[in-house]
This record gives sequence, structure tokens and C-alpha cells, in this order.
Amino acid sequence: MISLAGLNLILPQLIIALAAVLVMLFIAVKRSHKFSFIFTLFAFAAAAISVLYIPRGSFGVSSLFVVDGFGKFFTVLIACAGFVITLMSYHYLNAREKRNEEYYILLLLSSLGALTMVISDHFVSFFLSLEVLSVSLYALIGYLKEEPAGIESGIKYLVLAAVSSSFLLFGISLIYMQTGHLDLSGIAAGLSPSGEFSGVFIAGLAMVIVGIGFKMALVPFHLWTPDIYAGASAPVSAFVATVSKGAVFAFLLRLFYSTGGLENKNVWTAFTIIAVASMLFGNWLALRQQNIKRLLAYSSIGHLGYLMVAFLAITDRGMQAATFYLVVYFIGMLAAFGTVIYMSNKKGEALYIDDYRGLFWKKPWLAAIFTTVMLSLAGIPLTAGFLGKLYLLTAGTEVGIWLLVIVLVVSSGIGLFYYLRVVAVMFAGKNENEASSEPVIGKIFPHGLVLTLLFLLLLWFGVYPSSLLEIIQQIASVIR
Amino acid sequence: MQIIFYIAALVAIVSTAMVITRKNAVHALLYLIVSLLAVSVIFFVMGTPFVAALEVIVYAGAIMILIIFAIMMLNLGQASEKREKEWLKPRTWIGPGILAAILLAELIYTLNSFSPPAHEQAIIDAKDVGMSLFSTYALGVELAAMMLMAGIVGAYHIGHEKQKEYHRYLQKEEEL
Amino acid sequence: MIYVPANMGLLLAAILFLLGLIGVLTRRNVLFILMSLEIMLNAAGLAFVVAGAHWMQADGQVMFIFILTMAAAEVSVGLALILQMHRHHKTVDTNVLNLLKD
Amino acid sequence: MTLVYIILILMLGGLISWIIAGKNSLLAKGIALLAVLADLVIIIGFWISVYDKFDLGSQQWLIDYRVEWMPQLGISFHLAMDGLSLLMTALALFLGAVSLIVSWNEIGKNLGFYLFNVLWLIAGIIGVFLSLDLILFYFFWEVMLVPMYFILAIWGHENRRYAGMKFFLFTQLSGLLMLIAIIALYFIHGKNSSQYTFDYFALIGTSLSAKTGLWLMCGFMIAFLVKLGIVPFHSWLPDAYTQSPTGGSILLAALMSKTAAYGMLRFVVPLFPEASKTFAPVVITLGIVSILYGAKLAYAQTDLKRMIAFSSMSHMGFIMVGIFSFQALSYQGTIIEMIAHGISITALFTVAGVIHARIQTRDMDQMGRFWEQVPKMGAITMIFVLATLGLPGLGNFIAEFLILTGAFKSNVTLTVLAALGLIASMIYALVILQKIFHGERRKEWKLTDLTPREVLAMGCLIVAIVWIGIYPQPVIKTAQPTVNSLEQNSNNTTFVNDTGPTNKTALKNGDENMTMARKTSTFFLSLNKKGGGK
Amino acid sequence: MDVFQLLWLIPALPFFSFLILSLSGSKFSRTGVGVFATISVGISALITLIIGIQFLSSPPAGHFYEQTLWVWFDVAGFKPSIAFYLDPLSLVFTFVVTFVSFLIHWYSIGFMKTEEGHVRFFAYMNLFVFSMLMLVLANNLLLLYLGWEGVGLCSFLLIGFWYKDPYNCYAARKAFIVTRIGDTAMMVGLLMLVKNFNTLDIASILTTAPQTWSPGASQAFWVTILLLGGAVGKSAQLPLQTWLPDAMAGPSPVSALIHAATMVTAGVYLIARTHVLYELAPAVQTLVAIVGAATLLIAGFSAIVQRDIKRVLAYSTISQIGYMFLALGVGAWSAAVFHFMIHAFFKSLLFLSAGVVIIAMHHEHDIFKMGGLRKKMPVVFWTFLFGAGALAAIPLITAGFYSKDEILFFAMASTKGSTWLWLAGFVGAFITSVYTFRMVFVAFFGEQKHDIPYKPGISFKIPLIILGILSLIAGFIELPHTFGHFTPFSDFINTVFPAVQLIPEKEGMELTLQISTAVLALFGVFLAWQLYMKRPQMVTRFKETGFGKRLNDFLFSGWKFDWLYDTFFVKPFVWLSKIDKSDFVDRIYGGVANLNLYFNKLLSATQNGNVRSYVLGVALGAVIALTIILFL
Repeated sequence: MISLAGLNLILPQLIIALAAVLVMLFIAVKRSHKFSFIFTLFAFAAAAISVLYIPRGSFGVSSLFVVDGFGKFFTVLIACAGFVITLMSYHYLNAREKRNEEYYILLLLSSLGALTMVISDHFVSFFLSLEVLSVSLYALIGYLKEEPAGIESGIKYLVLAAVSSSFLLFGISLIYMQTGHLDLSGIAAGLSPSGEFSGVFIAGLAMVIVGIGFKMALVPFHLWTPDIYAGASAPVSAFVATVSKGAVFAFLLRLFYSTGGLENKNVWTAFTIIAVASMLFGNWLALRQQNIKRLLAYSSIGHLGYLMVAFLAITDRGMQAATFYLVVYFIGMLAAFGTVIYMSNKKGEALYIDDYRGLFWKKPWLAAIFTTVMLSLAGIPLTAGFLGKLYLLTAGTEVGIWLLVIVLVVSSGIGLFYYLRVVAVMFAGKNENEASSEPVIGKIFPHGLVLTLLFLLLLWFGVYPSSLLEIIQQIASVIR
Repeated sequence: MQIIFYIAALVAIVSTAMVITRKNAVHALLYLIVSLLAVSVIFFVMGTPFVAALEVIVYAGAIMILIIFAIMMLNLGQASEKREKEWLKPRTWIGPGILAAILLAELIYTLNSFSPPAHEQAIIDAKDVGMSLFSTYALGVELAAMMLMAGIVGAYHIGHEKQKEYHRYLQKEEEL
Repeated sequence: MIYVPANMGLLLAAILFLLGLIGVLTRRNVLFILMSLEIMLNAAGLAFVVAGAHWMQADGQVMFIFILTMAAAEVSVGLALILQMHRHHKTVDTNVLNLLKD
Repeated sequence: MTLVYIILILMLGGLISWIIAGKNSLLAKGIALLAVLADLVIIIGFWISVYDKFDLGSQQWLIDYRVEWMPQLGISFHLAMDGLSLLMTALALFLGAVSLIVSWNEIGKNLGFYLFNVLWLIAGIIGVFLSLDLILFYFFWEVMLVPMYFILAIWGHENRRYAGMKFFLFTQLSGLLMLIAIIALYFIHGKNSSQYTFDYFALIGTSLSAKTGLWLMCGFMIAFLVKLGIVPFHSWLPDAYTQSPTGGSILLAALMSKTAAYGMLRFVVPLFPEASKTFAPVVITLGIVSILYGAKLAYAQTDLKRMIAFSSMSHMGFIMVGIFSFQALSYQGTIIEMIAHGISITALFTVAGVIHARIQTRDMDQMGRFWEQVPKMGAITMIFVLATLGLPGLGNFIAEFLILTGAFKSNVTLTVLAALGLIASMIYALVILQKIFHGERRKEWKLTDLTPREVLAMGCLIVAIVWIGIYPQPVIKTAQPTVNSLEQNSNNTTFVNDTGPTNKTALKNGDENMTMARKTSTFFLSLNKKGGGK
Repeated sequence: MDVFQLLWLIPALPFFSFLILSLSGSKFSRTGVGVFATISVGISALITLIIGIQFLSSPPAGHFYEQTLWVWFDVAGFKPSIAFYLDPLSLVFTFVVTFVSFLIHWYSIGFMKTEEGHVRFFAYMNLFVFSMLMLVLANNLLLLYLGWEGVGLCSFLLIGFWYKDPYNCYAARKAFIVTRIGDTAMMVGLLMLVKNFNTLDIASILTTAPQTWSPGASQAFWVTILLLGGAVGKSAQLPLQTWLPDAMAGPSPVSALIHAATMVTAGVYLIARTHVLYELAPAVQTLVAIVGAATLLIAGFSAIVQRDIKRVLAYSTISQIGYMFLALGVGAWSAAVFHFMIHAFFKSLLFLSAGVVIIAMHHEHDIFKMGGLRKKMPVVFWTFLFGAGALAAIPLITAGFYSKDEILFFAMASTKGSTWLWLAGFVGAFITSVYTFRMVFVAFFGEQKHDIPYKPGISFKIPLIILGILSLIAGFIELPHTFGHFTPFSDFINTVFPAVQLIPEKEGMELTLQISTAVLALFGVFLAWQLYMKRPQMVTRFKETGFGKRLNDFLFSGWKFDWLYDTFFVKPFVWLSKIDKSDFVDRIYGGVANLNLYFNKLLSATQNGNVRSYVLGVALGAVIALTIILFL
């Protein structure tokens, strides 16, 4: 039976779940956008802070979850991301949609899915977390229901996510068939340590890769990404780009490291091919993209490919690198979408690169932030992106996976092209025929503040990341 | 008893094939229910009576009804059947067919190498399932609840028809 | 009591799964796609039950129940989306959903 | 701390002038110039105070400043200065000041941001010259890039975005390869000594197998060759040099390219002594190809700045020849070439800028007979054209002579080919002079001669280049300890057997990789067994 | 005070003058500039004279004096200095350079009176004198190279002095580049010397070389041949002679100073300076003689058909330097230097006179458009005649006779000489007198074709007269055996050089040779008179025949050397530059970029927005993943 003693370990998840229910109840009583907004903010903050009250060490919770340093780290990361996204959503929703209270329920629920996923130690909990995340995302993506693009992307995401979930489920069932276990440790125990797996198990793994690869938007399961990013509202896109992918990646690490799935050479090769393809295709696709959200989508495909390099190193350092990079990626993507939100107006989002023409001369501070974000995503020093990439390269070089390392380098070279294109446009001459008198959504508070904060974080982690590195090294050693 | 399994399996496969080839949505849905019932039979044969019942009640009963409602709301009549005819050209089946064939071949290949020890199967009834659900998977059930909540809230928001709001000039016009 | 070969069960599940996949791939009508998705999910659930029966555990059935839940949630949101789509486009043809592309 | 202050003064100066420029542009310019000059005074004062220490047997390092930066990764903030970096820093500051002076009125819009970029660029360059931690070095190496990109892409000429993109892509991509090499070196050293660090002093003794050494060196070399603009990695160079505003061209050609040469002297040769010896013929050949091909391309150009760009590329070939001859003479020659070329290319780009400012074109086919109207400009141009073609009495001659002398000691044939560059350089250099200042007047221009400010800047450059031409001894003396250690280093190389144990530990193959995976996974397993209570 | 310590002032004065003129020349008055420049060179000449007298009266120990200003640089024991080295050889050169320069500067005051850019002119001239003095006074070859390049530069600047005419620019560029080819060879020679001796000190190389290299050593061979490369470039010898005729585009004083008297003889100085090395490489020394012989013939034949008075003189200069090379080649070092000195006098005289003529004719260079100038410009005529006489080696009364005669004798009688070399010189002497007097007769005799109101001023005349006198009497300081054997010049200079080794049996031929040379020279004059005064139609008719026309064209173009170089070097280079202007390497990278864009297009096509094709992607991915994992 479940004991209440274990519940303090999943305090953040409980807080978020409770908050979702409470927001719903409040709506039943009285609709208030502002209230829902503030309440959600507090919920995320509380979830992040509550991690401090979880004792150190690694504990199992009802065999579905394991709470350890790694999970806690990701919990904080996701809660913070949720916090930031909530902050950026308020004015955006005010401008673009009538009924907004449900948004916060869905946001909390999808965050809950992510939060439970990162501590999942069991296929059942993983699957349920994934579906909590997905189902809320279907609604979130299609949230702006007056816009055909929103509905379109919602349907696309639903169909594709359901297909990939089916693959995932089928895969899990095959694994279950082979091992008789659904918990990761049980699966690992039932396998030979040499990597000689039976066909059914392997086939199961392959189908699990399809499901996970889809959520992480790795090539060839990436096709949905640009359409969904472009069609969904910018805060939701930010959520999809960061929280959804990050949580799945965290589980990927757990799954493959604890079951030893990568011991199998073919699995490793498959992931290598996926990684190489993601890095190259993602960056190639972005080369001439004019739509900034699509561009970010492609870039995120590439970034997840980079993360796979660390994942495939299968070392302590690889885990640290992946974690560090993910943090950097979160910050970068949030700030990027934050800028898009800032620049959007009632009529629509600032989707096209041309919307940013001459931004530096109009809003130098915003342009500086966006530039830094682009440079960070491109991996230029003084920004955290550089150290992230350095860490990845270190991880890759340590074990000598040269193909991946070289592809990483080449593709980030390709990537540089489109990041710089955006930067160059911002610094180009002013847009003369700009007639849009519509004021932008962005406000100094909260958008300006949040963006500045993210900007400072990028610089801080880019110049003096020792504190973050310290934490990451600790949690990586916990998970081992 | 194995023969029942095979018969039911055949029914399931045929009716499923019918589902995906029908032009009329309601017909397809009926075939789908047949397919689900066949699967339910298989569940029963395999000694899992609880899920066999759930299959009929929830799947065939609830979810399918939902879809029927949707079909009714969308009012897809004879015209749509004609359209379906245009949409379903024979060659559209080729690609997916080949793809599925490859996947099937690969799965058969793996299943071939998989020879589980033959053993008697015990009936795992509702009690066992319930025990499991509310002990080991209790938190999972909570999560599933959250998922349903998400589904409901989402469906509510998206399905909510906005009140038609006319521009105030237009309203004036109507008044005139 | 009853002996159903596990690999036969899985084979059936695989066939149903792939039929569902074919449905998703070929049908332009989004309602059919939704139905095909249900077929796929049901097939996956079937596989779980087969595996659970094979190991004589309840976990397979538990998983089936969760899949069932998920299918329900998905269908509800999916139908809502389809309604909105029909409102915007006056059709259920997925080919009209190409506002977003490169 | 002096070194930190030098960099900080520039960075702060840049920030302040950016902030101030909106209100008072003159003050902003003044502050920027003051920051550079203050640094220059510091460095020259320092030079004078330590000048007597540069003797043959003396300690190489004058200042050594090290604090932990990212101890988790073995990265430290390690700055140090020896004679070579002292010279380079002084050069950077001197030419930086000149570039500010000559482009005093060139930048109309967004002056503040321009000054910010210039000062940060100089700071980055100086950082490169001073850093002795490989990651820090790489850090500064890339930090140079961004301000330069902005200078190029914002204030450049008509094709600036293309040029900026090309510049950035080339240098960044090649830089990443260097980064990989740095990391690989870090692991090899770490596995040999179980001390994981990026510190130069620690890494310098790393023993490498011949093959590994060659690969790693290639990583470094690619970055340096690209930045130096050596054939076939030069493609970005003409575009970037041509499209930059004058100040940018100066900083690019005179200073940034020198960072690459510096990198070779500081890192490639000491870290990979035997690999660089093996590789030397290839590199020298590339250098010679650059000398000749660059000269040929320069001759063909009609765009003045493009021509100067190719001439610069041609001269960089000499630097390659100089470094990879491993002779004291040629090392000294290289160092002087870095300085002299920096000065002369600065002057030439200034002239190009001055002309462009007056007639809004760089097309030499539209110029001609300028001497008539602007004799001062003509005379000054002539001096630097002569410097370019290696006239004795000007700095470049000493440099090229020493390089060739050293090179001749190690390889006769290649040196003779390199010497052909002397002829080639004359062929294009005279075109600059004659097409612009002599011959027929192809178009009626109203020209005004150099302003006193421009004359002042050019005067400084002339004094410098003549000084190096007739009395280069202070430079040579200052660089002497560095050159000594370089020479010792290249003399003391021993080849490590290819099948030695270092190689195996250095580069893991796939199998070892898999065992690593297993280890990790067993950790996971044990964790779950311990913690996964139900 | 030791006057030798003033040595550094000799080059320094012109240099300071150059600095002052170039920085603030515009503040001087028009004549002030010229006077200032002239005086600076004059003082240099004066100091040279004082030092020279001191040197003659009380020679320093070892017959040389060395003055070090500062160490230029010091790398790894290689330590060239800025230092001067004075011995009889450099003293002679210094004397000639300063003295002739002084006179030419003086002359130029008048010459530049109406030209624009006179400040520039005198500044360049001063710079030239400085460089030339550095060249001859340098104590090490690197400093010599500095002077060497410096004179090349000044030559370039002064040839292109009238920069508005593109032809002048072309001529200047050509001169600079062609000599640079030789210079590069010389540079490599220097590198080789550094490699072997780790020094470029002339004195120490000359003492060390015989100890380290045996005669005929390949090292010596290469060093000397490379140095010879430099020498032929600067001295316009085969095969690098083509620049000199074009160099006549410069003002006449420039031609006189740079392209006749001083710079072009730098090659002679270099070889004489490093004579020890040449003696270690007999093959190269022979080559020097052959180069000289061939050049003097080729240039002489070309001179016969030239119409431009300055081009005639240019070819004659090439030819005369050929004689000097011939002398060097046969080991007659002092004869070469002696001929250099005499040649400096008469050739600068000829150019200066020609300059006056050209000014008088309003920049008309064609001798066939002159004529009858004898009466209008008697002083110029006479000085020109003296110069021409010396050039043609009119026996006994001209200095040229003595110097050239000595060379011809040594060409025959030296152990390194041969009959063939003598024959070349002998034929050359004949041609010389033909083309010289062709020029004299055509330009100064016959009918007057233009009215000439112009009267050369006194500043023109005095230098002309001084040089004219020198052309006549300077030969008397070196008289051959047959004339009393009065040889103060070679006595003086032979402290530097070894004596010529003579073949004993040929020693007696001296008188015979002298007489035949004298007769031949006079016959040449006669022939010129016949062909160009008495029967000009003969020449015209010959020129009209097919062969004659082709021969004339061939010789006129300087044996088609220009065409040869143009076809094989210049045009291919220009062509290569043209077709590859935009750099093919760039295209390769452009291709890489396009490839990436192509991939972009390819992949973009997959993002077609159709949800079913996205599902297809997922399904395909599943197939691929399964296939890899199951079957790889």
C-alpha cells in the first residue's frame, strides 16, 4: 500500500497537481485570468522551492518513481521553465484569446506530466506521464482555437503523437513480453549484461526509440516540429521546445543507462545514425527559413542531435555534458521564444525574420538579448552555449566517438549561418515601409525582466559557470 | 479452446480491414465495434475476463458512441461518401501497404525467434487487477485521473463555440 | 486453464496495429484517421494483455486499462479539434491542413 | 594583475564609450582612444622597466597570473607575458590606437556600438596574446570574432553581410576543429599524468605518438591557417578585408591575422614539436603557394582594398615559411614580419580608406594621377608600397630577409621558391602606386590631401616602420628568450614510437567505448537496487 | 682630428638633404632647392676629396678604414652593422659617384628650371646619391643590398619622374622589376653566404672563403653565379639588359647619373668587391667574360640602328659595361674599374650634352630630325665630340682609348682570356666608333633642320666643360707599357686586387693590338662619315631591301629580347591573372555552400505540411530503426 511517508518525496509533483485542480475549482467559482495566472506562478515557484525539502539521496516511491538528485535537478529545471513560460503567457493571452483560465490548468497538467516523467522509473509511470503531457499539449497547441493554424497544428500533433505513442506502447509490450517486467530495474536484471539481447526485446527497444524519438523530434521523427512550433502560440511552442523535450530526454538517459540498452551495438549504431541525421538535417532545414519559429524548430532538432552525442558517450562526463547543455538549451529557447512573444502584437506573432529588421536601432536592449541568445544557440563564447558545446565536445572526445564529434562541429558550422542571418537582420538598416502601428505585447514587466534574467543567466553560465558545474557534477555522481 | 482464439483473431483482422476500407463512416464504425468485440473474445479466452468486459463497455460502448456523436454533429451524409470515393484511389494503398508489409515481416521474424515456454495460463480476474491498480499503481491511477482531467478541460475549451459577436455597426444594420 | 500461444497473440496484435497504421496513412478523412488510431492503440493494449497473460501478471491488464483511459482522453480532445477544424474549413479532409509548411 | 587590468581597461572603456556616445560622440571617441593609449603607456612603461632582462639566458616569463576558473573541468584563468606577447600586445595597442585615429570621422551612425566593438576586439586580441590556458585561449580566440563580425556586418561596404557571414563561418568552423584538438590533448595528457588540466605549462610536455600528434596539430593548424588566410583556406579573407570599414580592415589584417601566427609560435611548435617537423614541408609549401598565388591574385584586382587583401595574404605566406623553418633567425624574422606587416598593412588600408572617403570608390580603374592633387598622400602611400615590396631600410625587409635566411638553412629549394615572392610582390605593389597616383587621369575627382590627423597617424606608422627597418634590435632582444625556448624545444624533440602505450590510452576505439557503457549501466543497476524500495 | 671619421658624412649629407627637401622642400625658392641639393652633394664630394688625399698621402693600416655606426641587428650570432668600409676600390667609386653627382646636380639646376616637381626631383636625386654611396661604402653585403635596392628605387622613381605619361610609368616599372629579378638571385646568394659563413661582412667573407672553399667548389660556383645574377640585372647585361633602353624615358640628368655613370656600374662594383669568390669559381668568372663579350656585341649592333639619341647612348652604355664585365671576367680587375671611371666621365658628359640638345629641340629625340647643331651650339658640340671621341676610343688623345685598350689587351693576354674574347671586344670597338660617329655626324653636321633660339646657360656649360676635359685627360693616370708604363691608378687600386696573370708569350703583342685597335677605331669613324654623311642613300637603300628591313627591325628592337620576354613571361602571367581574377578556390567553397542549400531544398520538400506524409515519416523511421537494430 502507498504510505504517506513517501509523498514528501514527490512534493513538487503534488503541488502542481493540486494547483491544477485548484485552478479548475476556482474557475468553477469565478473566472479570473489574473488570479489563475498568479496562482499558477506561485504553484511553479512552490514546486521549485519544495525540492529543497526533499531529503538527499535516492529513494523509490511506490516502485513507479525514483527521487534522486538527477530527478530533483530536472524537477527544478522544469518548474523554473514553467514559471518563465507562465510569466510570458499572461499578456500574450490577454491580447490574443478570450478565455484563458483553462490555459493554466493545461499548462500545469502538462508540466505535471513532465515532472513525473523525470522521476519515472517504470514504464507505466513513463507512459502515463507522457500521456498527461501529450493530452494537455494537444489542447494547448490548439488553444488559440479561432486560428486555423492553431487547430491545424493541434490535429497534426494529436495524430502524430498518437501514432508514435502506439509505437511506443507496442514496443513496451514487446519488452514486457520478453522480460516480464515493466520497471526499469527489473528489465535490466532480466537482461544479459553483454548486450546480446533477444530479438523481441530489441524490436521493442526500436519501437520505444520511435516513440521517444518523436517526442524529442529527432530525425526521422522530426517532421511535426516546425508545423507545431509555427502553429501553436509562442508560449506553448516554448513549452514544447523545452519542457516536453527535456523531460523525455531525462527519461531517455534513465532508460538506456539503467537497462544498458546501449550495450547493444546495433542500438548504439541506430542512435548514432539518428544523432548524425538530426544534427545535419536540423541545421540544413533551417538554412533558408524565414519564419523564426520554424527556424527555432529546426534548430531545436539540431540541438537535440547534439545532446545525443553526450548521451552516446555513456560516461559520467557525458551525463554532465547533457545536463549542462540541456540547461543552456532551455535558457536559450525560452529567451528566443520570449523575444518572439515580446515582439508579437494583437494581430499576430512576429513570425518572420523581417519583423526583426533593424531591431537593434529601435530596441537595442531586446536586440542585444536576442543576439546573445542566437550566439548562445550557435555556441559562441561569452555565452553559455559555448561552454555547453565545449562540454559536449569534451564528452565526445573523451571516448573518441569521432564521427559524432566531427558532425557536431560541421553542423554547428552550418547552424551558424542561419543564426547569424537573424543577427544580421537585427543590425541591418531600419525597415522603412513598416506600417504596423500595433503595439507589441512585450512589457518591461514581466517580459523585459524575464528576458533580462535569462540573458544574464546565459552570460553568467557562459563566463563563470562553476556553481552550476558543481551541482551538475554532484547530481551526475548521485545517479551513478 | 485455441480454435476460438483463431476464429476471433480472424474476425478481428477482417473487420479491422473493413474499417479502414469503408467509405461510409458509420459502417466503418460498426465494423470497428465488431473488431473490438472479437478482441474482447480473445481476452476472455486468454483468461483476462476483466479487460474483456472493459473492452466492450468502454471501448465499444463509450468511445465509439463518442465518435458516432461526432459524425452526427459533422453531418457527413451521402456527399461525403462520394468524396471518399475520390479520395480513396487504389494506388494510395500501395505505399502504406508495402511499408506495413515490411514491418510485419520484421515483426514476424522477431516473433519467430521468440518461443515462450508453453505453460498453462491462470485466470487473472478483476480482483487481481484491482489489487494491483490500487497498490503498486495507485499513483499511476492518480496520474490517469490527471490525464482525463486534461482531456476534459482541453476538449471543453476547444469544443467551446464562441458566441457569435457582430460588429456594432453590423448589429445596427440588423436592427434596421 | 487456457493455452493461447503468446507469439500468436502478439502476431494478431501486430497485424491489427499495422492495419491501423495503414488506415492512418491512407485515409484523408480525419475521422477515419481517428478510428485507425483507436485500432492501433487497441492493438497495443492487446499486446499488453497477451504479455500479461503470458507472465500471469496483472500488470498487462493494468496497462490496458491505462491505454483505455488515454484513448478516451485523446478521442475527446481529438473530436473537439475536429469540430473546430470543420468549423474553420467546412471539411474533414486532412489535405486542407497545409497552412503550415515549408 | 597588470595583465587583467590591461584587458579590463579596454572592456570598460568600450562599455563607457558605448553608453556615452549617444550624448557626446566626441567624448566617447576620446574615452575609447584614451583607454587604448592608457594601456599602451602601461605596456611601454612595463617594457622599459623589464628591457634589461631580455638576455640570452634569462627567464622567459615576465608575468604569470593564474586563478582557478572552472576547476571542475581543469580550466584556469591563466594569463602570462613573455617577450613575444609583450611585443604583440604593444603592437595591438599601437595599431588599435591608429585605427581609432584614422577612422575618427568614418563612423557616422551608431558610433558608440562601433567603439565598443573595436575596444572589445582589441581586448580579445590581447587576451589571445596573453592567455596560457588553452580553453581561455580559445575563449578569447572566439571573443575576437563577434565584435569583428559586427564591425564588418554593420559598418562594412556594399557586400558586408555576405563577407561577414563568410568570415564568421570560416573562422568559427576551423576554430571548432582546434577546440577538438585542444580537448583531445587534454585527455591524452590527463590519461598520461592523471592530472586533467588545460594549462599550457602542464600540456607542453605531453608525449604524443607521431600519428596522434599529427592529427592534433592539424586541428590547431586549420584554425590558424584559416585565420592567417593561407591557400587554400583564404577564401574568406579578400571579402572580409575588402568589405570592412577602414578600422575593421586594419584590425583584421594587422592584428587578427597575427593572432594565428602567434598561435603557431606559442602553441603548435611547442606542443607538437615532432609533428610540426614532420608537417613542415607541407606547411611551407602552402606558405609558398600563398606567397605566389596571393601575389598573382593581387595583381589581377582592380578593387584597391581587395588587392591589399591579397597582398596581405601573400605576406602571410612568409610567416608560414618562417615559423616552420625552426631557426632562430626565421623565428625572429617571423616576429618582425608580424610587426612590420601589421604596420604596413595598417597604412595601406588607411590609404584605401582615405581615398574611399574622398571619392566613394575603391575601383582603381577610376583613379589615376592623384599625385598631382595629393602629393602628401602619394608620398606616404609610396613609403608603404615600398615596405610591402620589401625595400631595405623598412621593417618588412628585415623580416623577410631573416625569414629567408633561416629558411635557407633548413630547406634550400623551398626558400628559393619563397624568394620568388620578392619579385611577385613588386609586380603588384607597383600597380597600387602607379594606377592610383601616376599615369592618366581617368576621372575628374576633387581631392583634398591628408588632414593633420591623418598625417599624424601615418607619421607614427612611418616612424615605426623605419625604426624597425634600421634598428630592429630592441624587438629582437625582447623576443630573444621566447625564440630561445622555441629553438631549444624544436631541437630536443624525440620521436615516440607509434605503437607505444600512449597511443592506446589516447584514442579509444569502439570496443573500449562499449565497456565504458557497461560500467555506467552497472552503476545504474546498483543504484536502482539500493534505492528502488517499494 | 682624423679626417676618416668624417666618412659617415659622405652618404649622410645627401640623405639629410633628401629629408629636408622632402619634408619642407616647398618652402625653398625654385633655385634654392637645386642649389641646396647640389651643395650637399658638393660637400660630400669635398669630403671625399679630403679623405682621398689623406688616404693617398698616409694610407691607414692595411689600406682600409672601417667605421661602424651601430649594430643593425643581432640574431643568433649573425650581426650585420650599419658600417662603412673604405679601401681604394670604394674610394674610387665614392669619388666618381660624389664628383659626377655633384656636376650633374649642378647641371640639373638649369635643367629643372622650368619643370614642375623640381623639389621631388632633387629629393630623389639626393636619395639616389645616398643609396649609391651606401652601396659602395657598405662594409657588409646586407648594407650593400640596402644601397642596391635604394638605387633601384631611385631609378624607378626618376625614370617615372614625368609620371603623367603612362609610358614613363611602364618604363619605370619595367626597370624596377627586371632588376628585381636579378636582385632576388643576389638575395639568394646572400642567404647562401650567411648559411656558410654566418656573416655578410665583406672583409671577413673574403678572408674566410679561400680557407673554406677550394677553387671550383660548388658552393662558390652557386654563390658567384647568384651574385652575377644581381650584377647583370643592375648593370643591364645579358639577359636582363632590356630595361635600360626604356629607362631613357627619364630626364637626361637622370640618365646621365643613374643609367650611365653610377648605378648601372654597381654590378661591376659588386663583382670587383667579391673578386675573391669569383676567383674561387673560375667557371663563373669565365661566364662573366662571356656575358660581357656577348652583351657588348649585341648592344653595339643595336646601337647602330637607333634613331633616338638617348637610346643610342643607352645601348652604348650596355655595350661599355659589357667591356667592364669582360675585364672582370679575364681577371683584369683594375682595368674594369678604370674603364668604369673613364666611362662615367664621358658617358655622363654625352648624356648631359644630349640633354641640352633635347631641350633645345623641344624634347625631340630623333637624331635624324636634328642636324647642323654644330654651329648653333658650339660648346655643346665640342663637349659632345670629346665624349664621343672617348667612347669611340680615338687613339692617344682620349681617355677612352687608354681604358679600352687595356681591357682588350688583357682579354687577349690574361691567362683567363682568349682570342675569341679579344675578337669580340675588337669588333665591338669598331662598331662603337661607327655608331658613335654616326650620331655625331647626323646630329651635329649636315643641314640645320630647325631654328634653335635656345642658348644653354652657364650652369649647363661648366659641368659639361669639366667633364669634357676629364674625358680627354683622365686616361693619363694609367698608361700602358708601350707608353711609358705610368700606372698610379692600378698601383693604388691593386692593394685590393691581385695582379693580372698574363700568358708570357702574349705579353709582347701589346703594341700590335694597340695599333690595330687604333686603326680600327679611326676606320670606324671614316666608315660612319661615308655612310651617313657622304652616301646616306646607301643605308636607306639597304634598309628598303627585305633582309635589310628585317635586320633593321631586329636590331632596332634590341634583338627581340622584349618580344621574347613578353611572350614567355609577361603575357602568360597577365593571362593567368585575368582568367583567375576571382580566385577559383572561392568557387570551391561556393560549391560547398550551394551543396548545403541544395540539401536544404531537398529536405524542405519533405516539410509539405501534410499530416499523413508526416505519419509516413514516422513509420519509415520505425522501419529503418527496426531494420538497423535487427539486421545490422
